Order: sequence, then structure tokens, then C-alpha cells
Amino acid sequence: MFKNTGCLSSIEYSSLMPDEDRLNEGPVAIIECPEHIPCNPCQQACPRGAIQPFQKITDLPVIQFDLCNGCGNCISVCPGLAIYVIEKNYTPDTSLMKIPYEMLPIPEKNDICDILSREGSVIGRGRVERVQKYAFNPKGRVVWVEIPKKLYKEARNVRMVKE
Amino acid sequence: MNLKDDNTIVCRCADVTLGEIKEAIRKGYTTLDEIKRLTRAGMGQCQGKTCRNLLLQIIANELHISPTDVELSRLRPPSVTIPLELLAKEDANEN
Amino acid sequence: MKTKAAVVVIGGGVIGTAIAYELTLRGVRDIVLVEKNTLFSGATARCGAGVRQQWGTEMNLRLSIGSVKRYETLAEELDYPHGIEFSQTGYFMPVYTEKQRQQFEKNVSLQRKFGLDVQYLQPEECRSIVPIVSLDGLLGATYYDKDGYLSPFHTTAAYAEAAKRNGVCIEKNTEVLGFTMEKETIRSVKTNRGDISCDCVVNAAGGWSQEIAQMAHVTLPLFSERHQILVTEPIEPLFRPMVMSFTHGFYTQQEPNGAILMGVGDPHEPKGYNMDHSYHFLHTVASLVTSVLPAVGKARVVRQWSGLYNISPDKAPILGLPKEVNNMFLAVGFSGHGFMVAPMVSEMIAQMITNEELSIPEARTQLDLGRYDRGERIVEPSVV
Amino acid sequence: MRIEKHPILEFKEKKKVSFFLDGKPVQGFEGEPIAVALFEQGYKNINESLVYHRPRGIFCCIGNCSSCLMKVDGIPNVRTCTKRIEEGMQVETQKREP
Amino acid sequence: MKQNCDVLIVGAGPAGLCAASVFVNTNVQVVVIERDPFLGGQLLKQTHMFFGSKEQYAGTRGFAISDILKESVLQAKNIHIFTETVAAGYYPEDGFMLAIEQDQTLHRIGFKKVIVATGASEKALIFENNDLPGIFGAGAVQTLMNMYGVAPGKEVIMVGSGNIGLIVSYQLLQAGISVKCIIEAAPVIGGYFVHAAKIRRLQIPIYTQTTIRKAIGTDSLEGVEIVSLDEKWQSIPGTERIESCDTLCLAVGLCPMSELLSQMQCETKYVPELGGSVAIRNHRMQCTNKDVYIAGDVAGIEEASSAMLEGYIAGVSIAEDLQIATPKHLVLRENSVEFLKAMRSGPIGEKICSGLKKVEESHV
Repeated sequence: MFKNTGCLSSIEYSSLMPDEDRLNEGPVAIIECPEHIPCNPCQQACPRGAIQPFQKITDLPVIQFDLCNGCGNCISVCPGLAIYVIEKNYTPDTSLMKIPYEMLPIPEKNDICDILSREGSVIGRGRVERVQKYAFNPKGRVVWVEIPKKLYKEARNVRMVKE
Repeated sequence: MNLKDDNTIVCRCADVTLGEIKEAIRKGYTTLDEIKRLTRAGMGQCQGKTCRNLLLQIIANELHISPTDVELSRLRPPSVTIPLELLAKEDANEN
Repeated sequence: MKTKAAVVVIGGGVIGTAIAYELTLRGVRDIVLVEKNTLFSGATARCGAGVRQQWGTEMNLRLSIGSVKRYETLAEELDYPHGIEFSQTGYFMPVYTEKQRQQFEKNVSLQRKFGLDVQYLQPEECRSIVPIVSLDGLLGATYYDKDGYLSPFHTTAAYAEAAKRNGVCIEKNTEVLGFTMEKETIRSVKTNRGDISCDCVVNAAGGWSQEIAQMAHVTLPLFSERHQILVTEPIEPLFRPMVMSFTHGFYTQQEPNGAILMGVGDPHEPKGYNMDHSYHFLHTVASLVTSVLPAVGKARVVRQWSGLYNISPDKAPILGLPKEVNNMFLAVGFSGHGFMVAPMVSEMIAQMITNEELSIPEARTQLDLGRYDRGERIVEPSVV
Repeated sequence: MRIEKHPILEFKEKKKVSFFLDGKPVQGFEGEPIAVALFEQGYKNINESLVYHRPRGIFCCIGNCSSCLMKVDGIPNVRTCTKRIEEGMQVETQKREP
Repeated sequence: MKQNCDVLIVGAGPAGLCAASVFVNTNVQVVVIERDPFLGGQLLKQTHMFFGSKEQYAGTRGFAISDILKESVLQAKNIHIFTETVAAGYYPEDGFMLAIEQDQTLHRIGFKKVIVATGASEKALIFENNDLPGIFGAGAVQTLMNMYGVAPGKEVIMVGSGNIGLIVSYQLLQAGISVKCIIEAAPVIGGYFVHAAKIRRLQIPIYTQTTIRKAIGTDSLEGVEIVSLDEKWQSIPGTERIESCDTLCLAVGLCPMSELLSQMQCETKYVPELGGSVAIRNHRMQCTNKDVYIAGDVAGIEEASSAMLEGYIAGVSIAEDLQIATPKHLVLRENSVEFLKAMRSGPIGEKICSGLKKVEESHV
């Protein structure tokens, strides 16, 4: 299915997410990398060993949600920008999404942004909470965005609305 | 591949069209060398770097064979163009 | 593939295809032409494609004049709509030594006897014909505006397609491996795709003709020798005629699309079948041609290649039967100028096979293989 | 058109170089190939094809094809997608014979 | 100019640079010729991070990898690098490679062994008006945009959804250029899902089973006519539609640049899985002409990471021929062979492996 559209369907992405209990517990990384690409930086980047060791470099990354604390180290190393973090219960009304971001304009704290689905449709508005930078990846940014809680499954990207 | 429009340019160095190439193939000239010699496709300034693969595809398509079964031609030097005056200047015996 | 034919023609170059066509004009239709590679893949594909009539012997003059006449209307005759791209832009042959001048003047008076309006140009007149020629050491030039060049590929294709329409079977990728002989007669031709029994064989195998002859135990006094050519990218028109210098050993011509083609003979080239490309050639031809035509130096070489001259002792063709075999007609030994005489040669080979009088009756005794045994040669003073 | 801002790459300000296209003054940045500088100045169509005189511009941009050939300082058929501009350089389009 | 060296390396992309790095700290005289003014080949035009493992700089952006690779090689006194120098041809009788520097200087380079790491050229596509200005190869778009900071246009349609089509679309968006859509003749997206997902969530549609019929415009591109295809790859009448755009980017595949190999009498074979004509080679990356080695895309179209590994393998194999290989060299090769094998082990490597089977000799 995703080979035809370039998007995971709701069934496909739901199957990659932890269950509701885990989502309710705290931030967690979700890896949308279904194709056996020969690639392993995510596994090496996880300080908690939450991404299962690879037998072969072409193994699919499998994340043990109970070991993940949603730190987001894996986000910044993933060449495919395939990993993001969701903290469902950021506030009573909002969730927090941490995503890799490589577009202009460069986001800053409190910037307002459109929230985009996997198909790129605008599904709501969000607010930049924090912009993380990493020394080893000077131009890559991980953006923390506060989003309406109802979008915690559909949201996957943002677009800055500022000039 | 849309092979219908015969005016489509296949070899852009010499403006050789798809129609000319199909015509050559239809007449029984089915190797890269024959087509090159008759139509000039691939004989131009880029020496087939742009159209060689297209020619292979067209031959395979027209003959209903796999491109792997099309006879390849030998590629002659130079791989890039060289001004004659440079070649003339260079002393072939200098060490 | 047919297993029986009246005539098997060996060689799918211009000579072989033209002979096949000429035979069909004379009522011989049961012909198989075998070519070990594809049509126009040997010397024909690699030649400089010039046709000149400025020769120094009667035989060469008659061969070339007759051929040019035929080429002028050949596309119509063969019903080849694309045309054979015959372009009569002349041959310009510069003179650099006194000895050469004397020879060229002699040639011109002979050529004029044959009705060719060849001009002998004084140094100051040369630039009206070739504006970019260097006057350095130039003593004059001969020029004939009805010489020219044509596409060897389309010419061969035109002959081949006409022959095919007239019933000739053309078998590509068919290599001759030997002959079945009965005394002095070839009974069949063995090929990699089966045998073809036949009444007679034509050996038009170009650079490989001595090897084919050897299969019938005929030793030809021929050898093959690599000659190289390069072509440049198209540039603005610089000169019209073929420029051919015996002093430097090169010939060069600008095609209608602007590309400049050039070749040079190498006196140290060993005999053999080497068809690789050399840098030595690239350097030599570039130096020589730019010394005579400096403006050509701006052009860029786009490709170089080589082909085989099939060289005879007097650099003139060998036509007809050898004494050892009574049905292998030779059309060999063209020594680098087979393409320009193909129409006349093919006509005469067909005439020999059908027992007609030859268009040049003297060819029977002047161009036969036996001439070398008899100590007679065509002494052509003007070959590169 | 120049890309002014880029999230990943930095395009450093470079020295301007002036040269001529068919006699008209044009500008580019130092180190830039002729065709790139011309394209940036809005000249997309810089060559014409050999037989049908079709407009041609940059195609491969690495010196492989024949789309961008121009006459440069009197030298014909220069691959302008790789030949870099120089101050005062004379670049001409190659009009083919009709 | 005439000169001799022990090892000639043609091409300073990832494969050539890695091959050259094998000879750092040896006495082997190496000449590297590179046709671009810079080293790193296509890596330099890549803004995205690379896949692979740490050893192949996974997670590092392409242009940064090229900086790392050239660093060691540039310092070595025995490695002579000529940029803006193109290999023009190999002349067996004269015994050298002819190269031309900046269109002004000829080099005749004699060598004992040569590594051909010439990479690939882009494939073209047949459709009406395919030669209009405004129609580019994807590589040209990358060169304009990422090397020179020049926008190829305002509104782009991308042809081809392989990795290059997807990556270049993403790069266009990064440069602030609008990408109208990606069209793909096949029913599925050719490239990695993760690359496709990146641009899909930026609202760029990918139309599969769609092809280009013709380009529209007089002096330059103004639009294209596209059409849907059925499962037999035939146009569906009535589905033709015109999309305006000023730029069409062709990302329809790469083809190994094997001219030099053909000139050096290396046996070659047309292998569609590897992109075109490639040389027969053994596991040391040695061709049928035993003085010739290959590495990178010229050996078959793959990723930069495999190019690097093949470069190490070819380099060490030559070091072995020259009898200067150290145990460290041999370990490097062993590891590279293992890495390559591992990288090709998944479903994505299947095509490459089936292609390689056709050109890999079993004997040395």
C-alpha cells in the first residue's frame, strides 16, 4: 500500500505505534521504516538500548516501547527522517510531537505552524515549544511542537506560517 | 515509453528522430552500429552518452527482444572532445 | 538460409552489394550474399568516402570517371529515396615540390584528355578555392570540382536494398569457413550457418580477401594494413573540397554538417589486422593537417577509428579469376580506394560472370591477377 | 534566480565577474560555469540544434551532452556547463547555417 | 605532458577517493584525475544524510562525507590529484591514458594498474519536445541548485520516483522551489518509502501509472501533457491532462559510464539490474583486462556506501598486486567485503545481487 502512495495508511501506521496504555504513560519514539534498508544508526544512537540489536544491517528497527523514554536521540541520526516522538499527554488538551525538520523558515520557540498529516494535508495549528540542535548534525533540527491532543496519531509534520 | 510520436528527437546532437530510427530497424538494420551509421544517431558530439540507452530500448521494443540481446558496439576514443591544435602542439616523443 | 545458389557473394561492403545488384540487372537472381558481420561493417564503414577522378593512369581514370558518372544518378536508379548524399565539392591537391609539380602537370594533361576540366592553380589562386590554406611552401595545386564524396553507408544500403528487391538473399552474421572443392572448382561454400552449393563465388571480402582466397588454396599477393581516421565536431564552414596532400600523406574534408574528417597514411604501419586506435595517429594527423590548414585547429576531435586497406603490389585492384580456381571471381586489392570505383568494378565483375564484354575491355588483361606473373603493373603515381 | 536562503547549505558571497554574451555585458559569480551564469541571468535558450534549429539549454550540466555548446573567445563548441567564466570573456551563441 | 605512475585512478567520487586512501602512507605513486573542479563526485550535491553504518558515515550529509573522504587523500605526498581533468581515452599501443585538463593541457599518463571509478551518466527519456530548454536531468538540477545556488525554475514536475527523483524533489523544496508533482510510470514508487514519505508529508503528490506524453513550449518549457497508464503500460485515452510548469526534471535512472573499460578491452555485458553495460569482474573488482579494476557506479548502479566499499576493495587488491599490502589493508578489504554482503542481503539488495551474478567471475 505505502509503495503505491508513499504514505502509511492509518492501519499501517497504527500498527507501528505502541498501545494506548504506553502512549498515555509518556513520550515514546515511533519508527516508520518498513523496508529493510541497510542502515543502523538509530540502533547505535539509543542510550537505553530500546532499539533491538540488529542481526543484520538490513534488519528492520524494532523498538521496545517500555525501554524508550522519548529522548529523541534517534530522531536526529535517522537519515530517512523516519522517526518521531509523541508525548500524548503533554497537557490535558495537547500532545507534544518531536520531529526532524530541515526546511525554511527556521522555526523558533513559540512560532505558530500548520500541522500536516502524512499526506501533507493541513489538519490543524500548533506551536513550537523548542528547537533542538545537535553538534554532529549542525543543520539538522529536531522541533518540538505542541499540537491539539486529538491529532496525536495523524500529525506527522509541520510548516511554519511565519514570513 | 511513449513510442508513438515519430518526430520525437532521440539523438539530440544530430537531431535524429524516433521515426528515422524505427524506419532503419524496419528495413533490417537492427544493430547499434548499423543504426548509428545510417541515421547518425550516436555519432554526434556526445558520442551517444545521451541516446545510446534509448537506442537500445527502441531496438529491443521494435524487435520484441530484451535489451540484453541487442548487440553492443565498440566505443571508440576519445571519450571527450579534444581540440586538434592541442593534439598538434603536443610532442608525441617528449618524455 | 538457402542451401543452393547460382552465385555466392562473399562480403557485405559496397563492392559485394554492388556486384550482387549488378548481377540481378543481368538476369542472375539466384544469389546469396554472405557477410560475417553486418552490412557496411568493414572497410566500407571506415573509409574516408572521397571519390576523385584526378588519377595518373588511364585505367584508374576510366574506373573513377565511370564510377562518378554512375554515382551521380545512382540513388534514382536504385530507388533509394533518402539519397546517397553525393556531394561534388571537388578535390584540392596541393603541390610542394618541383618533382610533384611536374608529375601533377603531366597528370592534368592526361586528365584533360579524358575530358576532365582539372585546373592547375598557381599559389595565389589556391585561396580562392581553399581560403584557409597556408601558403607556406605551397607551389600550387590541382583542383577538380566534380570530385567529391558520398555516404558509404547509404550507398551500400541502397545497393543492398535494390539487390534484395531483385531477389538476392542477404545473410548477415554468416562467416565463410571454407569451400568444398572439386579439382579447380568450388562446389559449395561452408559457413557457420550451413553450406551453400553454388556455381560460382565472388570474393569481395575486403581486408579478409586473402584469407578467403586461401581457403580455396589461392595465394593472393595482398596484405591488409590499418588506416586510421578521425572526425571533429561540426564547426562553421571553413573549406569545401577534399584537401589531399601527397607530401604530407593526409586527406581531409568538411562534411555538409560541418564536421571535419581526416586521415593519414603511416609509412611505419605494420601489415596485419590490427584495428585499434592510436595516439600516434591522432598527433600526426593533427600536426600535419593544421600545418596546411591552421584554422582547422579549433575543431575538436570527437571520434577516431580505423579500418583495413587491402593492398596489392601496384595499389590497383585485382579483378577476375585466379589461374588455380575457375569459379572464384576476385574483386580485391583496392588498396584504399575501393569505394570510389565500386560502380565500375561491380559492373565489370557481373559482366565477367555473365560472359559479357567488359565496360573497360582492357581491364580483363590489365587488372587480372596474372599481371604480376607477367611482370605488368599499373604504375599509379598518385596514391596516398 | 539565486537561492538566497537554504536550510542546509551556505552559499557564500562571491566576486562578480563580467563577461559578454553576443556583445552584451552580463554578470556571474567567480567560479561559475558560463551556462550557469547565463541561466541565472535568465538566458535559458543558449544554443540551437544542428538540423532543425531547435532551442537548447542546459541539460546534463556536467559536460556529457551537447545541449549547451557555445563559442567562447573564438573557440567553437565549448561545453559551457563546465567551462567557467572569466572577466571579459566573449561568449557567442552558435547560429547554424539554415 | 607525459608522466608515469603506479596506480591511476579515474574519478574522485566516493569510490575513487576510498581507493586512493588505501595508498596513503605507502610509496606507491598514485595519480587521480577528476573532471569536476572539486572532489567527492555526486556526494557534494547531496544535502541529505546517508544510510548505512557508522563506518560508511551513515547519518552524515553527502557533502560532509566528501569532506571527510578527501581529507586524508589531499595530505598524501604520493597522491597527485588533477581536477578539471577528463580521461579522454586509453591508447594500448602507446601505453597510456590520455587526459585533458581544463581543455588546455594534455596529459599522457602511463600506469601499472588503473581503477576506473567514472561513475554514471543519467538516462534520458523519449517524449515529444524532450529537448526544450527547461527540461533537465536530475543531476543538472542538483548541480545548479546545490553547487551554484541557482534555482532551476519556479515550478517543477519530477519524472521518476526512484531515490533520485524523491531526493531531488526534497532538495527542491528545501531550496524554496515548488514541486508540482512526481510522476511515475510504474504502479509502485521506485525509491525508498522513507524518502517518498518525506515529500508526501510536504503535500507533494506522487502519481503512479502516469507518464509524460509531451513537453509544451516554444523557446522554453511552459507545461507538459501527462497521461495515465493501464497495467500493460499503455496510455488510457481520455486521461491526458496538461500541467503548467517551467521545469521538468528527469530522474529516470543512471547508466554506468563504461567507455574507458570498452577501450581497455575489458569484457562488458549489458545487465539491466546494474543500469547498463558493466565490466565482468572478479571479487577483487578486477576486470578481464587484469590491469584494470573498477569501483562505484561504473561497476553497477548502487549507493555511495557501496561505492566506497568497492573503492577499498579495488585499492587493496592493487596493493596486493604491487606487493605492498599490509595486514591492515587485508582487514580493510575483508571488512569491506563483509559490509557489502550485509548491505546487499535484504530485499532491496536482491536486484543488485541478481545483476552481479551475471558479471562476477567465480575465479580470481
